[in-house]
Amino acid sequence: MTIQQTIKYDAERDRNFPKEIMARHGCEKLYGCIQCGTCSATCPVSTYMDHTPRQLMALTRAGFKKEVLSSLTIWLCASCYACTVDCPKEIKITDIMYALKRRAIEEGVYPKRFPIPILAREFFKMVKNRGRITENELAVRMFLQSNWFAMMKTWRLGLNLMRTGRFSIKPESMEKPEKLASLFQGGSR
Amino acid sequence: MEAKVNVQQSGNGKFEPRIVAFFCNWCTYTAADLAGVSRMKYAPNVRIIRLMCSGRLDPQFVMDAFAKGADGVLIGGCHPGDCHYVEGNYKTLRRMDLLKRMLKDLGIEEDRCRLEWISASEGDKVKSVVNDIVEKVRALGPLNMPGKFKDWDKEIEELDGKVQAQDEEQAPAHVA
Amino acid sequence: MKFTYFPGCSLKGSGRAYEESLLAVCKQLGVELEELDDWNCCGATAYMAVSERQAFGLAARNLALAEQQPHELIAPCSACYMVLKKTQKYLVEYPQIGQEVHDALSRGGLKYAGTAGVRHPLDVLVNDIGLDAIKKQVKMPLKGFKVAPYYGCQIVRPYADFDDQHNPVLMDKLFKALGAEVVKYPLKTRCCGGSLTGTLPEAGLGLSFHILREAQRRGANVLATVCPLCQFNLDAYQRDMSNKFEPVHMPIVYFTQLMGLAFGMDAKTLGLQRGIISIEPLLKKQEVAA
Amino acid sequence: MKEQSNGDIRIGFYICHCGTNIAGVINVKAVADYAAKLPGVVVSRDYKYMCSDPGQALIQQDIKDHKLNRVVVASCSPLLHEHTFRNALEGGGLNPFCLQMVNIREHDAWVHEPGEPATEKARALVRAAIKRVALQKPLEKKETKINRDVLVVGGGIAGIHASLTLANGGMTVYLVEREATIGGHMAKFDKTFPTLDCAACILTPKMSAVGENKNIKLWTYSEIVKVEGFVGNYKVTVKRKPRYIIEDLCVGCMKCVEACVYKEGRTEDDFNEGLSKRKPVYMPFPQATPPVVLFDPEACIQLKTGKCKKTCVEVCDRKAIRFDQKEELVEINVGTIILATGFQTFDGKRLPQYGYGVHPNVFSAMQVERMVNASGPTEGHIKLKDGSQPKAVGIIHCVGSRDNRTNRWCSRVCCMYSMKLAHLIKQHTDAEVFNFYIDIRAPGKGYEEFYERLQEEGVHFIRGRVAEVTDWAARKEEEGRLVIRVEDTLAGFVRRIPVDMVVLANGLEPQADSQDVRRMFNISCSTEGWFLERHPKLAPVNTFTDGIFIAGCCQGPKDIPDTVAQAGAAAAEAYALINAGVIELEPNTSYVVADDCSGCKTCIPLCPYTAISRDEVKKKAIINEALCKGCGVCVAACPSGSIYQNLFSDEEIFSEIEAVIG
Repeated sequence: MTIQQTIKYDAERDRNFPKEIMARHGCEKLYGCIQCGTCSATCPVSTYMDHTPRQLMALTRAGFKKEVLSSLTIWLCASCYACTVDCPKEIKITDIMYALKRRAIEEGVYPKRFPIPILAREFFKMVKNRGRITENELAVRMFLQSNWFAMMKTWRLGLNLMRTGRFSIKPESMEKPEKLASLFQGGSR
Repeated sequence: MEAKVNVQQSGNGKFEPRIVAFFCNWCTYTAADLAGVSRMKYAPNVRIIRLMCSGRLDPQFVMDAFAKGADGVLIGGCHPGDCHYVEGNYKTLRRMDLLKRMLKDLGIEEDRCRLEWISASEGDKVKSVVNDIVEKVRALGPLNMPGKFKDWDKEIEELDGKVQAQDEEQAPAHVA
Repeated sequence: MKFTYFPGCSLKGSGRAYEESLLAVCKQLGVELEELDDWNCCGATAYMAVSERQAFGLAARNLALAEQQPHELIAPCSACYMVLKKTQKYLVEYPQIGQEVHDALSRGGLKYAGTAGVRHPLDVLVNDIGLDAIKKQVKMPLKGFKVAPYYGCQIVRPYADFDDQHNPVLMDKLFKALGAEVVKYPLKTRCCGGSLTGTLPEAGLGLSFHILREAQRRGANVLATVCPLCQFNLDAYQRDMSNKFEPVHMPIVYFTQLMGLAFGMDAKTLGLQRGIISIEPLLKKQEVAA
Repeated sequence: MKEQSNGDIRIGFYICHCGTNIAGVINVKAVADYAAKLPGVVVSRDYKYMCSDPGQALIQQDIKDHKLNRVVVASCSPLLHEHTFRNALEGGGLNPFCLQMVNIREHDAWVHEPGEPATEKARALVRAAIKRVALQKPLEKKETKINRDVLVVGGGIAGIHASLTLANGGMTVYLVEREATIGGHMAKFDKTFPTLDCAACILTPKMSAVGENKNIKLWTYSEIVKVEGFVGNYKVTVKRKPRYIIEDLCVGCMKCVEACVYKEGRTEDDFNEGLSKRKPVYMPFPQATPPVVLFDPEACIQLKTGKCKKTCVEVCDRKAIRFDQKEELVEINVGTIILATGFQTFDGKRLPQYGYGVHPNVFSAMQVERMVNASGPTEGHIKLKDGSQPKAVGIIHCVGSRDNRTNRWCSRVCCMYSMKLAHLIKQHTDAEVFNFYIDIRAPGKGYEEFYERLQEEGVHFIRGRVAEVTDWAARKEEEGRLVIRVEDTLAGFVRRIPVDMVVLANGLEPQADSQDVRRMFNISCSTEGWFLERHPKLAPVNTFTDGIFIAGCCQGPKDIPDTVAQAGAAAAEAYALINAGVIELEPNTSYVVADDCSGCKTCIPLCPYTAISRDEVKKKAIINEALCKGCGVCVAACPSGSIYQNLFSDEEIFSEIEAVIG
């Protein structure tokens, strides 16, 4: 087996990163974190994360931007808000996760072929074009770009949905999606 | 040294309101001390005058402050029920209504004179209240009563002048 | 009583049984629902990950449309409900984003004041209509129904204000009123996995599985939800869960479907045939009892 | 007025650097130069520390050399050092009230950024003080006699210690306790950290000492309902609730309790934190002081219906039982008051995720204290609700502490008492014990050593705030047990730990009625409800009201050693006042200039101390300066302007107003 050294040098730190994140809505209290781990323990998916939410707070606060933005953690957050309602320092961790997701997309550092950011992007596109979501179509698009093999395995699910009439044949849409145009002006943030 | 009537300006030429504060010794003055001990930063425009109780506040003090050139007046006392002297602050409250009406008649905006209950533990409230009144008064601009008085005096002198003139016209008729 | 109805995408898709049963039950209780004209996707959780301002904008547009109606807005999908509430809150708390959204909307000829009341049907039916009025409608008490009340995440936290965040009870009360037995259920508010079940089955399935197995262990024979995504995750993947972990088998219904059943409506009107795990066996029990 | 006009006003001005506290923000030299040019100023100096001896000597020297008759000191708040400088003036042979202080530290340097605006403000304040001081007149010192009797409110360890200290010094002490016995929370403990000596062994001797001390009038089951007067002469009304027993007759033989028609207790016993039941007639606990029983009107049949066999009366050979006893109001006069009203513990139900009140085997720390106590409900055995012994116990720290959603503060004792309980539980049951903590706070003599000892005993310390206590099992070994879900933050992953018993280390809170109490005694209170000390460092047991002192947890969470230390300090402060016999009062009282008084009587109803009366012969108002507290309400109200207030006369204030703006 090979051994590898882990040590962080101060040069790897982005001093502005924490300030940048705290400037986003809902992220103000990041510096108040006391590292108690309530967020990690209330989080239903923390057990699947590469860094627990608490660790992510510490990394963000310390300015280890690369580690944070390339972490799976931010994409695993299911937005159930359990951490946010229980944090003893009233840190809105869910909002911080959103801010980090957006930052990761801006920087284009999110894991490639990883379904969740793809879902987010496809969702984004579909809403822009039709103003509404057609779930099954969304799923198909996501699978095609992430792991088409996985989709093969969901054929049964597809059948079930059709059998129970829950599979939308015609795409769901607003009559005039262009009405949303004004919302999409001025770039995304 | 005579009271300057010119409007106080800060370095950047921005109007800097002058605000006189009357704080009761037991609650609000102590709260202001606490704000200091806690190193809270607030606008330097307020000059605090200590009274033992807000009940000591004679409405004349407020009028005088405006007359001498204050742009705003802040009065601080203990919360109702907490007065160190049992009920001095209720007396203040009652006088305040009267005072407010007088100021209105004089054309002095309501925001220029303010009564606040601030307890000894509320240093942060001192900070927010001071900053708030400073901003409100800044927005209203200079009051400059001394200036106004000067103008009024001038009018009156002119008036007197006219009256005298008339008297003199009529005077000769009676001679001889 | 009348409300403006915001279905959201799911209730037009995989969750249409929710819409069917909600409309039927409300009709029965004299609650009029008028679908919000020209509504758009609320933005859900995915959109916020791409653009905050646009996400708030999408939600705000629906609120702006709703304001033109004299009634409160009713949003059955947990995600829609939470997003709409959050939007109202944030546009006030953060004037800057509020202004941006306001401008974006007015460019599209809409005005947003933030005055529209946003309600969840569970709140409306239990608190406004009231359990007594509901009891009056019960023709076929849910004998033999052992219900696990599953609230999920986003209708109790963080912006909902009609029930306890850690131990909500409205559904418990409701089902007792419908003559069902309610099992003591500690996973009431635990996340079902949300979109993870589709995107990362290895993570999502586990979450849904525990929710089902615990309900099973506690003797429940049906699990009731308030959210189309919860319903979908818990209903559609039971086969995969059984293969991956232990066998689980339980019909997953919307609370409105249970109300409908108790009101004596027939399964089809309530969209019960849309459940991938069939509820038939349980319905038989009820008929026997009645 | 006259005094102002003549030129013999000679003012000395002194501005203090206070190290860099003031000089770092305000240009003190500039202010000193400015002051030197102001009318009446003959010397103007700046100095590093005016309050130091050399600083004071400087003033005294100038008084001699320059024949100063007025002094202005620009430094910190008068509430802090006015006394110091008044003494300095007196030492220099000047009347102490010819001093005016300018608060340029708390009200200027500490609240503004360095620079011209701060300095400009200092100039304005100094200008005002110098203009005003010229008008100040020499005044007589005012004194009042101190009544030697002391009231101590609260019979916990703080109240007990303060009372004994004073009583042993020969003072008469009224110790008033709301409960039926003294002892407070400490009486419920088994052992005390970190020494593990038994609480009863160190407390009960003090309790009985109180009971026996001739100088202590012990009134339990009593509450203060009214406080009037002021330092040296407080008039206090005490409500004595009926216990339906003549205290002096009862010897605590407990025969009545045995004879009660209730064979079994039916009321939750709050002394045992609800872990046992008591009868309608009961003694809170065996060593209760006074050792007297009482009846619970809610439970006693005779008191509820008047239809009881009264078996208790039959057996009482002391004839001490009185069902017709009524509550009575007693008035006492004291010179000083010590408040030791203690705290309440956080209610675990407020954090539903921990399942207190839902899962039977989730206990509060106080309940476990009672359990491990040999005289407690389980005779010192740690038992689960089903009577069995736990094999694993989880102790959750910081319940209702360090949490912005409940209480922000650290309760200071929970870490230590949790470790104490961990030790005792291990000792009694040999169970595996887990401590879940955010940070271990052991900042006391022998505390860190105790922590070390616990670690050596094999108690687990897991750094993480518990998210939930639940009874759903993810795995076989969890079934039928309580599961604690927590992130082991040091190991870096989430853990599920099955235990049989959970202990909530509930934090400390102000008493629910602390706001009413502090109103009654006219003292201040932090927003959370802790009584406010006069100065956090220099006057920790004084309040802003002279003659009223605070001790123990009513001022903030603290452990027994700190509480006892504070109680001693409060006693010493009271003793100092009493021993002086008199206290100097501010001479800022008001007086009427009879010639100008129209006798309109406006002022009379305004005075809260009824110090103003009317001389019916001369038809003039007169102020009794002994009663006047110097609020100045009458001065402001007098239509003829015939009432003046020492140190706060109208012209003094007007001059201040003019100069502060000009």
